[in-house]
Amino acid sequence: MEDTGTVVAFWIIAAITVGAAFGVAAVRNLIHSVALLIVTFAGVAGLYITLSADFIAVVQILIYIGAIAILLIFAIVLTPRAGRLNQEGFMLLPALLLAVLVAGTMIFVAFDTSWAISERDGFEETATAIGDLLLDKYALPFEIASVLLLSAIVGAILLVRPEGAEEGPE
Amino acid sequence: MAILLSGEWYDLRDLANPIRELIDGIGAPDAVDYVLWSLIASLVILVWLVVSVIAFIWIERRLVALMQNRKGPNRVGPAGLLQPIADAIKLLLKEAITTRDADRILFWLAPIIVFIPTIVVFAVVPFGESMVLADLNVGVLFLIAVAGIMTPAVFIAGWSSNNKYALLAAMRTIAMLISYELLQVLALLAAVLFIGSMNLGAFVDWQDEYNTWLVFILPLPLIAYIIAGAVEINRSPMDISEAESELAAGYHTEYGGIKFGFFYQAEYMAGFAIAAVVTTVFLGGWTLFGLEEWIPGWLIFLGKLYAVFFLYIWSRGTLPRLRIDQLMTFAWKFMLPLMLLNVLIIGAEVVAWEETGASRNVALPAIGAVNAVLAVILIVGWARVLGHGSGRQRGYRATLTREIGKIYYTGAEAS
Amino acid sequence: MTIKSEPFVVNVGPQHPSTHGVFRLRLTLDGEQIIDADMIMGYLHRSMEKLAEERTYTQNIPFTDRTDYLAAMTGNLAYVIAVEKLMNIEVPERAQFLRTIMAELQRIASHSMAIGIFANDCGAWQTPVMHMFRDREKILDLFEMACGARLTLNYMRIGGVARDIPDEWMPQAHKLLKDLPKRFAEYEDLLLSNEIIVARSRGVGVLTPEQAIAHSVSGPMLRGSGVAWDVRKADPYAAYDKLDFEIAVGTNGDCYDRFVIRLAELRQSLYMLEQALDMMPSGPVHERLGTSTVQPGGQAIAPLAFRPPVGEAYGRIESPRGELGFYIVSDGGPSPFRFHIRSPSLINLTPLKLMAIGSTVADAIVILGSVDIVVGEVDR
Amino acid sequence: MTTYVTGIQIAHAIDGQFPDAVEDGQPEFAVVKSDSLVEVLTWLRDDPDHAYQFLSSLTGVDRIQWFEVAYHLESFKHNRAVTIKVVSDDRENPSVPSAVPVWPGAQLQEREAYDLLGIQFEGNPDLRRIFLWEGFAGFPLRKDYLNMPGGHMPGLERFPGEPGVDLSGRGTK
Repeated sequence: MEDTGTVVAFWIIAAITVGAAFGVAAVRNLIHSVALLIVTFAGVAGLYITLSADFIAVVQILIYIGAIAILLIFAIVLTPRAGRLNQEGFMLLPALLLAVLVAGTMIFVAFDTSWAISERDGFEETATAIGDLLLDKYALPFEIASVLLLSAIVGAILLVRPEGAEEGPE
Repeated sequence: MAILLSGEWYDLRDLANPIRELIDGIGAPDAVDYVLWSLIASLVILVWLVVSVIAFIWIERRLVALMQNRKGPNRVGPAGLLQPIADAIKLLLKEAITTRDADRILFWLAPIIVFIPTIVVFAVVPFGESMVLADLNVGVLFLIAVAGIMTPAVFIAGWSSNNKYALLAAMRTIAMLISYELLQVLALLAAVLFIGSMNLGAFVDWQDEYNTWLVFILPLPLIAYIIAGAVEINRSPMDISEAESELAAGYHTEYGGIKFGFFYQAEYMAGFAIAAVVTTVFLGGWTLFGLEEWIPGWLIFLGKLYAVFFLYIWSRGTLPRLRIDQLMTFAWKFMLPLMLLNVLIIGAEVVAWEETGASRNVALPAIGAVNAVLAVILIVGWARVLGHGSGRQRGYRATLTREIGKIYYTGAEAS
Repeated sequence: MTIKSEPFVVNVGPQHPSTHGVFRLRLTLDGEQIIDADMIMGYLHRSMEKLAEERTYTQNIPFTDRTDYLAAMTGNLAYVIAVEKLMNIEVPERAQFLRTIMAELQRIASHSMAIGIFANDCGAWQTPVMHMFRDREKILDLFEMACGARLTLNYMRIGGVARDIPDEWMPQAHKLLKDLPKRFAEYEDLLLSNEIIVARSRGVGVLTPEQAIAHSVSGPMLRGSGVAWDVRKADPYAAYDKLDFEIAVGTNGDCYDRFVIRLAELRQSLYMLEQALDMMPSGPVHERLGTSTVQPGGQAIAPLAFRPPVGEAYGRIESPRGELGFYIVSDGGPSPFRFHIRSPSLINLTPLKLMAIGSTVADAIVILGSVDIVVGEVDR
Repeated sequence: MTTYVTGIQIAHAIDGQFPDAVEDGQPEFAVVKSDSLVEVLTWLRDDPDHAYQFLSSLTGVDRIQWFEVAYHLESFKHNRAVTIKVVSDDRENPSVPSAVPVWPGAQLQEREAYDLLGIQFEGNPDLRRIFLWEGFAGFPLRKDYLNMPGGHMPGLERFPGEPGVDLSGRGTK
């Protein structure tokens, strides 16, 4: 964070990210919400880049913009009678309260912790390092996560399977 | 910082030196330098892209016309060469209509967003030796991620138009792009597995060093990538998101003037991006078995790129369109298992090569041959398993008869 | 649990690349699946049946060009056959052959278009259409030589044809007939076993023979459902009784069958043309009617007006699209009392809803393409 | 060659099956009473000796004194054709039974006859205008279209929806 360029980039990206995130909650139109969410995701990816975590940044774009945002779009468009507007609900106040609480906790933790600064240089190839760790040290959590995802996929397929659907040649 | 790469007059890279000196001369901080330098390089790429698109609009129209027994544009300028420019001027001068019920902001934004990923891709593509804007370590992943931005952009275009054709096309496009992105990832994953790097420059270096092209070693991923690319750029037989005969103009039905021009350009640029990736990853990039010593690398690269793009023009002039469910079936039931298997096989081959320590002259031809045979077996075999070749895909002629009043209906294949 | 999305209404047309004119298909969709289809037509309604009641029988012939404007010859022919039936006119032999030849040429031209447009509806971007246009252009050249027009021909007359063909016509026709088999072989190579066309059209829009007959469809659609019925064979008019040909029928009743039948009929038409050109007799091309003008050479030309007896007649022929019938009621006056066109394009649309429901939007377009409507004939 | 069965022959045949159903038998056609039309048509379709499965054409005719609907039937089995007619004497609101239950193919043709001639087809499930739009005044193929009783001349009016047209009192003038 010594480089002025990086600092400027960080603040610009952070402002865009936070602003877009606020917009997600504020705008009434659900599709606009998703569009702003995409901006937020992209901003987070930008933050990763300022941290030299290029692999994570790219994966952030790939998964969050390429998949999660699309999933949300599908959910909005395919829901019958949901309308296109973000209805004002009774949850507004509790949600606001919760958000303030979480934000407060995070800020407190961020300022309270004495962050240890690593002496070693950044990784040249973050992808290789992550790959090594995932298949070596964290192999078990990795596998558990994949099994969980697989079961989620199977469950989803089972849920939406039309009744009496049969396997047959196309 | 100015390095003279080669003294040859044709080497474009030398043009960079005076510019760099100029920027250094300003004496601005490094960050400003960096931004300026990137902007100039991006501008060069953008200019090349726009010129290419304009040229290829003419080339495609003439080529398709040739395939269709007509002349194509031949009135504006010599042999109609100025036609795309006339078209561009027409598009610029047209009123940019925003329909009344459209979502104004998103409607304006969508053509711009569609533009971004198609240009950004070229940042990581090496046009020649050390002619790459951003030598990213995760270049391959970057390609896929950036292409993924297309999906929401297309949806935003379709949805904000408030047009039913556009929305239907947008939904189709999203479903298609997601399915075929998977194939893209798996195809590139196979290549990455084999090379052991995600840097696009490393691909070219590897192919240069081993004096081969990846297409000879990994034919199946190349096929998958080209097919998935056709989906991304809406070329037949995968052009269901435009589907001229069904959905008018698909997601950009409501767009006119220069906003339509943006989509039109973006489509070509995306085509060039796909062709650039195919060229870099599978066709040896800017190398040509030693010929790059005499011919500038960027010329070789562009030649290959245009040749790959020609494939898409050709298919557009030739093939009808598949239905969306057929394309989805093709992606999920046919290509996906094949590609997963392919990744497994290639992983095994890499391990086997490392374990046996065979020399490259033995290992590469062997792996190439095995993969080619496997590709054929897998494609034909899996097609058989899925019930192709049972006769339902084959055409037949009408039954001829001289008797009237008889009924020849069998209904054997009505489903 | 199944996920149902909101029903979604899409208007295909009236301005749409695939409705072959100004025809509107109102589809109610569940996702991409069609749950209801409604046809809305009339955008090209010119009230021809009313107009014809104000004009003489001869003056009505140009209207028949403009109903099915892709097959004007057969439109002409059906009308004059109906009027000749009403008046009991015998047509000279040479005129009979000329009519047959023109009708078959027209069938090749029209079917070429239909096949090309069908492939276009399957998504082939204009290429088949442009290829098909080559033959059609040549045929239109022949028409131009014979009657001076290319599209709205106005060639048939009550009692014969407007004029004899010029001397250069025959060599050019022979030349065309020599070229066509190569072309047809090319089309069959390109289209018949094109896997995408097969995948798009086989099993799509199935119509069983019972449904086809009940819904009064005719022409390639009826034959596609496996019913061997062709007016040229069943009730030969003009010179068809002297020609040998076969009826092409399908076995599955789907869009692909309708498409291969059109391809097969190209060959049958060619076979008929070869015979007809060889057998063509010489002689007058127009019967001398009571009010005919007689030219100096003794050749009679069509009268502008005449009064048929009181009565009615229903004359029909096999047009490229199906059974084209004209129902003429005469009150003894110089113009028809009632002039009704049994238009195959309209009636072939009757089972469209039946075929479309349950399929997807893309299929609906293919089905509509396989019906091969001409909106001028649907709306009249 | 198709045998064109004369109206007299078919009138006799129908008379044998349904006495009192035939009104008239002409050389060209037979006229059937409108009450028994559907039965006669169904019988003609299903009887193996006749087997007129195919409704070739359905046409309405304005005969000035009366309206008639002509059915051109065809038998693929015997290669025969015949014309059946039904007459409606009501000048203002002519009405005949619908043939749709017998032949679904009559649907669009009946809609056309209704649209242009104003013949009501009782039992047609979807009798709407087909070429003209809902709200079009009059039935243009009627002989008196330009001179309807009461001095009403719908053919000379402007089209509904055109500028300067008051749609409110349409049809009640």
